[in-house]
Amino acid sequence: MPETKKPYIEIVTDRCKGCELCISACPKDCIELDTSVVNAKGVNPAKYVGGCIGCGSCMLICPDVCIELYKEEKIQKSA
Amino acid sequence: MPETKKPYIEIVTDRCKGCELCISACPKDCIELDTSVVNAKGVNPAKYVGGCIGCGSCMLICPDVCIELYKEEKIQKSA
Amino acid sequence: MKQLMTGNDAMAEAAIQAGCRYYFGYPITPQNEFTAYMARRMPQVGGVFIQSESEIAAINMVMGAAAAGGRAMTSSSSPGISLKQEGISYIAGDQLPAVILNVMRGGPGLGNIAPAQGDYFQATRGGGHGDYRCIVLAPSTVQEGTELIQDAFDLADKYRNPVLILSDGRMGQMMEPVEFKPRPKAEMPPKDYILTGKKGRERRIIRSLYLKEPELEAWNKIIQEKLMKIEENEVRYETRMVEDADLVLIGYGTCARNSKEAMRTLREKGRKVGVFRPITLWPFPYTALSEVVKKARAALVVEMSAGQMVEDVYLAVKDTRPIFFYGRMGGQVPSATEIVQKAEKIFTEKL
Amino acid sequence: MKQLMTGNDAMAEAAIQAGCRYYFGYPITPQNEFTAYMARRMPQVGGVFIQSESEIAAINMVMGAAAAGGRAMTSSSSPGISLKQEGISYIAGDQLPAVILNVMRGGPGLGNIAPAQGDYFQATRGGGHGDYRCIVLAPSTVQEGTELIQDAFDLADKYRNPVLILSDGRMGQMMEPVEFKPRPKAEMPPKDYILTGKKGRERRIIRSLYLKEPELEAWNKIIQEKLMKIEENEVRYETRMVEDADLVLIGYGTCARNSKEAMRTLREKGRKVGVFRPITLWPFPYTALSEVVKKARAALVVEMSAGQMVEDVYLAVKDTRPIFFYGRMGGQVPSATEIVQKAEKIFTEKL
Amino acid sequence: MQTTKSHPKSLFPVSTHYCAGCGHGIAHRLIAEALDELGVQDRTIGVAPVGCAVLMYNYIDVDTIEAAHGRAPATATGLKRVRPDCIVFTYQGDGDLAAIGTAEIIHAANRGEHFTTIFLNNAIYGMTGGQMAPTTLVDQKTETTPYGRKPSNEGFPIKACEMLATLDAPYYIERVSVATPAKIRRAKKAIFKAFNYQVEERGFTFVEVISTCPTNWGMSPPDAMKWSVEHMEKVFPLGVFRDKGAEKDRTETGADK
Amino acid sequence: MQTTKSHPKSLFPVSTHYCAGCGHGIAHRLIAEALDELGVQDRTIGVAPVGCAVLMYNYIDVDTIEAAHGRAPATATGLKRVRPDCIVFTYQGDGDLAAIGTAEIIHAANRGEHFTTIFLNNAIYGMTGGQMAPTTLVDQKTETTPYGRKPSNEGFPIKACEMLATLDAPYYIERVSVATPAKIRRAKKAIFKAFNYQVEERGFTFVEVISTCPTNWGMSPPDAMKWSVEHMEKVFPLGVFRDKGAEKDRTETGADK
Amino acid sequence: MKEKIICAGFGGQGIMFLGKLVAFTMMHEDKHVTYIPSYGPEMRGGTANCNVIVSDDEIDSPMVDEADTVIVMNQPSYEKFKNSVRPGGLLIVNTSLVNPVDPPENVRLLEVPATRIANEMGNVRLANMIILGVYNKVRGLTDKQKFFDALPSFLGGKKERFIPANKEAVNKGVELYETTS
Amino acid sequence: MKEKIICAGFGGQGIMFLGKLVAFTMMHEDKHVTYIPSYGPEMRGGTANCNVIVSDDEIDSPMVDEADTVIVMNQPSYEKFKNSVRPGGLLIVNTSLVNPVDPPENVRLLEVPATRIANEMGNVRLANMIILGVYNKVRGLTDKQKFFDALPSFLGGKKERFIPANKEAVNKGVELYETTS
Ligand SMILES: Cc1ncc(C[n+]2csc(CCOP(=O)(O)OP(=O)(O)O)c2C)c(N)n1
Ligand SMILES: Cc1ncc(C[n+]2csc(CCOP(=O)(O)OP(=O)(O)O)c2C)c(N)n1
Ligand code: SF4
Ligand code: SF4
Ligand code: SF4
Ligand code: SF4
Ligand code: SF4
Ligand code: SF4
Ligand SMILES: [Mg+2]
Ligand SMILES: [Mg+2]
Repeated sequence: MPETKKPYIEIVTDRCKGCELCISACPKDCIELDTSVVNAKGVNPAKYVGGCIGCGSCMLICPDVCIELYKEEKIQKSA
Repeated sequence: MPETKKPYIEIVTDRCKGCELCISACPKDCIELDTSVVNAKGVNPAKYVGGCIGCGSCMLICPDVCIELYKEEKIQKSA
Repeated sequence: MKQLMTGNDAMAEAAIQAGCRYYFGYPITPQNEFTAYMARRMPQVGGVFIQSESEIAAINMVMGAAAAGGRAMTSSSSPGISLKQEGISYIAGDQLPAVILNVMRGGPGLGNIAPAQGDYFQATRGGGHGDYRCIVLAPSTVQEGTELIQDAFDLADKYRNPVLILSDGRMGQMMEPVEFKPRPKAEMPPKDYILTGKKGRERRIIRSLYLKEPELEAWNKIIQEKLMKIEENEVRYETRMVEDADLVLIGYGTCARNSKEAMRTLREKGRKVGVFRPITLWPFPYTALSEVVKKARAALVVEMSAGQMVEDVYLAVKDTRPIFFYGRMGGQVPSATEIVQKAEKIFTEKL
Repeated sequence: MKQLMTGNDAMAEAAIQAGCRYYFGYPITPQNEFTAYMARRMPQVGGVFIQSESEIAAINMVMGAAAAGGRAMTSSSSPGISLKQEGISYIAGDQLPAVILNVMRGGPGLGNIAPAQGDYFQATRGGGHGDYRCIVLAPSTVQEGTELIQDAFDLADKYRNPVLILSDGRMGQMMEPVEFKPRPKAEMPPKDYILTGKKGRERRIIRSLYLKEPELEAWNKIIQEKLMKIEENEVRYETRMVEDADLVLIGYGTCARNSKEAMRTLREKGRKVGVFRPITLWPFPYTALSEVVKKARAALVVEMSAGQMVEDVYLAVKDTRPIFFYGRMGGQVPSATEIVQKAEKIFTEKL
Repeated sequence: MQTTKSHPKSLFPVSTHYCAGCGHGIAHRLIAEALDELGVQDRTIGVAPVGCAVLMYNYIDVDTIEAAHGRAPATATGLKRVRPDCIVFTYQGDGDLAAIGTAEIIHAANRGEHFTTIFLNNAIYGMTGGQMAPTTLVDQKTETTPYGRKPSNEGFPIKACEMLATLDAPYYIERVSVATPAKIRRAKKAIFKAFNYQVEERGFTFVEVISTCPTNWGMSPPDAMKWSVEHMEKVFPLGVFRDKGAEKDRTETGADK
Repeated sequence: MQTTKSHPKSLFPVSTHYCAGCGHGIAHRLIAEALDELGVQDRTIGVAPVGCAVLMYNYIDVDTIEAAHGRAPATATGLKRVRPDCIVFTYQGDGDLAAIGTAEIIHAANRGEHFTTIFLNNAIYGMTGGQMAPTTLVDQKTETTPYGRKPSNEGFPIKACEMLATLDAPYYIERVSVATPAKIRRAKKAIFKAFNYQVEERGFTFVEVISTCPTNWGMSPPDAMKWSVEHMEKVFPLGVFRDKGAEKDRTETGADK
Repeated sequence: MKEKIICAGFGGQGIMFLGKLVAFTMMHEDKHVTYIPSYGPEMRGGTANCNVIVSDDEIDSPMVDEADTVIVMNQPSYEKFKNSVRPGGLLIVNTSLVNPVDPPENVRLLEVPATRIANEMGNVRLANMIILGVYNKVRGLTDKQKFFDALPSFLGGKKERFIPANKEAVNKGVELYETTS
Repeated sequence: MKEKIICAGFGGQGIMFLGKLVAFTMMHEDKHVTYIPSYGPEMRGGTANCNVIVSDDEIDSPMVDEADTVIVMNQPSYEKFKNSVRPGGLLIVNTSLVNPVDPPENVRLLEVPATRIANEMGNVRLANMIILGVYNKVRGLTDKQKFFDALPSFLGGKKERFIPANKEAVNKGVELYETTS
């Protein structure tokens, strides 16, 4: 069995409202607001900063379905 | 103590609708419909035929407040 | 075969014969026979009868059923119809078909259960909010009631608009012989708006909410254009002996019948009297009425109200001829005798 | 002292200053500031604020409070006002005082939350059932709103009749400087009908049910006579530069303001234009309007609707002068610029 | 020889419009007796429903307003808020209270409005001629359930006391019956208690009275009383559902069984 | 490397009008996922409420009708009766369902109408700018309870699940939350179950979703989530109130505590 | 022919049934008919009346202001409707419950102690059929058998058992008229 | 003087606050003022705009169709309102979120990267006050101190703590205008 790659997330930043729910839900503090950017919605969007363990919490709680989680296992349902 | 007189009831027959509830409630069969009379409401009204023990049931159940109960004791409330 | 039926029963049967399979209603006198009839018959024809928890629920069930493509209706009487006003405005705003029967009774408020015509304004001017109109039909015999309620379903589907039928306590509870004639099925536009699940087609939305003003205005214009089409095509009325009439009696529903009776008596006395009976109260027969009255010397409007349709008569006739009014309220019906007296007075004092 | 207030806030404060101590309402945009203001202020003045479970409950609470002698009111916007129609008919039928504020929005149905005037028919013709009328007041500035709502309470008490105030989303949410002037307390008839327990007097009943037709008719006649008195005494309107006008712009509320603006521009261009603004929509100023328009050559009615008040203008003006109509729907407000264009067109093409 | 007090002062000595044997008459009398005994007739305001009891004011001699169908609790709210010193009660049928007026009774109860509701449950719409009520029993035939009430189409009887007992505010909720003299005695106590709590300014009080409609049930009045005991009480168990004034809250249903 | 399926087919990939961190978005996604998993998107009809979710049809890709405020259950009744083969659901807020629409939800539930109601309880009127809802907590400040909700004037929060559970007909009633990933997982199961029961033609199903309104609560979204757990769940315990499909009926509240 | 009828009494006296039965029967005799019920101020135990018109011609107004025949079954109805009889018309009075004071002039007054006789027959509710027997006899509307034929359309199902008694009551009315006049 | 203003952007950008602050301040400068808010198609996170009129004379129509000044804070507002400026009027654009393509001719276009600067100041929500500083400077409505005096009427209680930042943002705007033009 080949070594599994680390999981990571991608954030659709133009739909992100900067609500910080993903941030407060992430057990590993992998997400923070990107204060260097103001998106078209006029807010600082969330940014992935690394360290993801693939728990899916951010994806589950994001009310705007901005987060996609990549991990090596088979596709799992969001819950 | 003087001998107590027997209780009895009086029926306001012009208000009586002949519903027979008093008849069915009386434990002593003291009341019946007076088929010889048709009152102004067009019905045979109830008639006291004797034997009252003063239980008050007829008075309690008459929806038209047609029945007055006479007994020797002090005035008692209807319930 | 003739049957002796109440207006309520007969119209309920006619609704079913018109294909109505979804009835939602709440009891109220003097329309109860209608609801009861539906309760008995719907299960027999595989239809749905629901006694709703309120008039409001009923009209919103009608809205749902119509959105799903069912031929649906509700019925009530004056106070209950007031409660349906929001729902009627929604149905009109959604452009959905619906048939609503109002068996009018004495008002305002709780009033009484006797026949009246005090809901004319509400029916023709929209008791609900916003710019819309219901098509309003007013039968005057039980037989006609059965025919108009069938037309009502067709009109509702044709225009995707609520149709109100104004009956009254008398029309609803009186019995007359009635015959149900088989009708050819009218050609109807396809129901390409109904909700059935989006399988195999574009997703559909039924709504009256257009948050952007230009969009709501555009939607309103579509509705208004439709209403203009209805005004052009659907006006109905009946005239009797108006050709040579000096005085035109104007009344709808129950009042038309008594006016006709009065007309007979007056004609017998040599008075040239005719009757104009609007059958559609909206669209109101303005043009026809104005032409009829112009040929006469005066008009007498008879209503079971303080005077509501009389405003439409004014709008039609303007200042061209004097208009008189005779109305009774509180469930009183202007009798033929009273109408004759009123007409005689006009003949002797005003003409 | 001048304060910058929204129409909703200012009218709420004015209602309290008019002695209103019982407010019952249900949130709806664009009148929410009114309800919120009442929620804050009522406890401060020892009054009662209840956010009712629905508009229907609110109007029936008003009915109860009025029956007990309280100065009571409710407010809502179009769909919510439709829901109150049964209750309003009851209040009218009971002959109870009540003040109802309608901050109109786009319709029909859910429509939108932008300003509109599509509820004119409903307000003036009674969206409810039976023969009754509400007194209908239409302010056009925030300041006037504060004054008319105070008058509304007095009129309601004076005639024991519901009074409707037609505001709109713009009137309600715009801010203008407003000053609350202390008013002398008006002399009011004694409230000899209210329910307080029968101690020391005859028992009282408040009802609109009269099962016997002659009794209900008699009760209706009393109401109708009262309404005739209101028609005689309470008509209000404003005119501006109508004396020499060729064209009279007719509008109420928000439309009157934009018409006045248009008038200025048109006058600057040398067009003789005046403005007629009905303040009471019922009783409608038929006579005054007809006189004003007769002196001019034509009238242009401006509404935020498909044309509702225009019917009253027809009833007033009849065939004596041509009547033009300019209306916007869906929450659109006819701008001064548009009115100027429309007027110019009339001047160049029709006069 | 003395007569037992049988005609309450708060009740006009007139013939009612109710059908022969209708329970409305009994309930009216119990209310009148409670008002008499509490001495509050002079400061009481009644709210009549739309239903057979719409003419209540012809019988109960207190200031009265007639509410719109189902809205009595809203009207009573307005009255009581203006006149906190008055004793305010609504009298409502099952159509009035449990169908069209569902929202109004629940929210008035939930606000804990300080009035009393007497809820006459006769499992039918009496006034309009016998249509199904929310409290109509399963399989019961009515004008609008001519084949009997079917749970699949019309659902089950709604239990008002049980539903109101899910709210925190109501102070007193009891269900009683007027089917037998013994039950009437108990009903009388409940109605008295409800009004008494109001006099004591405790909060919202509610008494459901299981009654009959011999006319629309198509039964003789005695048979109707029997039917109400045998069938209605099974679905609507009598008892106290809430009594914040009692030492111990007996919230179990069927407490008198 | 594969992406976990995060954007349901039944949900348009668009930005919603909801405020940042609003629970409506989560609830929408769970509904869309249930429809996807059951494969019923094509035969589903949604009934949008009047409330912040009035534009639901811009997000959930199914045939949709917009109901009048509070009347969604009546409209859904009409729809489902005409289209028994369709999956019909209403989505309603607490003002919509527990205030103006009290009668409609109770009676639709009581008839056991075969549709599903997703009840989003955020203890406030979101759309109209933050007025008290029937579910607003005691002492909670809103636009219309500026001094906090006082039981003496406004009564107590109404518990919809508990109230509906007094009715016999409902097939499934559960209360869930979307405040944490774990609770969301559970909420997802409940919503799936509700729709699945409908697919199986079992009867009326109801899921209350405890949510938030950061905007009108005046809190950051994470704080709002915390507040909902700490305060709302005390008053509105999560759990199954009715599950006729489960082997044993767990009617106790707070079953997941 | 044109016969306009008002029947009045209180609820429970079978006023409406009487009116409907006449209209129904005469419809099957190929007449134009109308029937209007009107419930009095109280819907329960209150008064009730109906208007029936039977005519060879089409009927415009179904309302009877001037009746050819008025049938009154109780005192309030007598007071209310005694003057609604046209000159020369017929006024049938249930003398068991009506004291016909100040009868209108120029009408034919027919006194029938219907309720008493019905009570003697064992059911006060049969008074209406006794009146029908008398009325049909006087006016000669149709063969009484036609009414008998119509009964099953009204008294179906559980009520079928009342048919014989109803017939008997009609016969009683006929008999009564024949023996008294 | 008569100054008609349209401010537009999305909810949360403080559009309404900006408009109200101008109206309120100028009312206290004894001007006639009107202020109309208008919420866009969505009430949440949607667009919002307001009309403000400040005038020496009584104001009939409070509605602004032809504005002396248009302030746009986001792209949709730019598209919607760029043509509402009167010829010779002023168009202020928040270039952080607006790309002012095809600007109308014959107007004065003022580009202010307000959101970016506000973000740099630590709170994107201060963009409105930056704009106010610029706007007031250009139009010379009144002394900026008058706006500062008005702030407590809007930012009371818990919000008081935002007053300094708001003032600072206004100053930033003034400064910006002075340095760039
Ligand atoms: C808005 C409205 N809807 C319906 C009615 C008709 N209506 C009168 S009483 C009644 C129901 C009566 O039933 P219930 O409340 O059970 O009282 P009961 O007569 O059985 O005592 C109805 C539906 C009405 N008057 N107003
Ligand atoms: C008849 C009617 N009354 C009131 C309103 C106004 N209104 C719109 S949404 C709403 C309440 C929204 O609250 P809720 O149902 O809790 O939904 P949320 O926005 O919180 O999700 C109200 C009162 C309306 N549109 N129609
Ligand atoms: S999947 Fe889990 S660990 Fe990875 S970023 Fe999201 S919340 Fe953090
Ligand atoms: S939860 Fe979603 S919307 Fe909120 S900050 Fe994270 S990615 Fe953005
Ligand atoms: S008091 Fe009792 S015993 Fe006497 S008559 Fe009445 S029921 Fe019979
Ligand atoms: S209970 Fe009353 S009304 Fe009934 S029969 Fe007896 S006395 Fe008459
Ligand atoms: S109809 Fe029923 S409830 Fe009404 S009075 Fe008669 S028996 Fe009583
Ligand atoms: S107002 Fe509240 S409920 Fe509505 S979208 Fe915003 S956060 Fe959500
Ligand atoms: Mg009942
Ligand atoms: Mg909510």
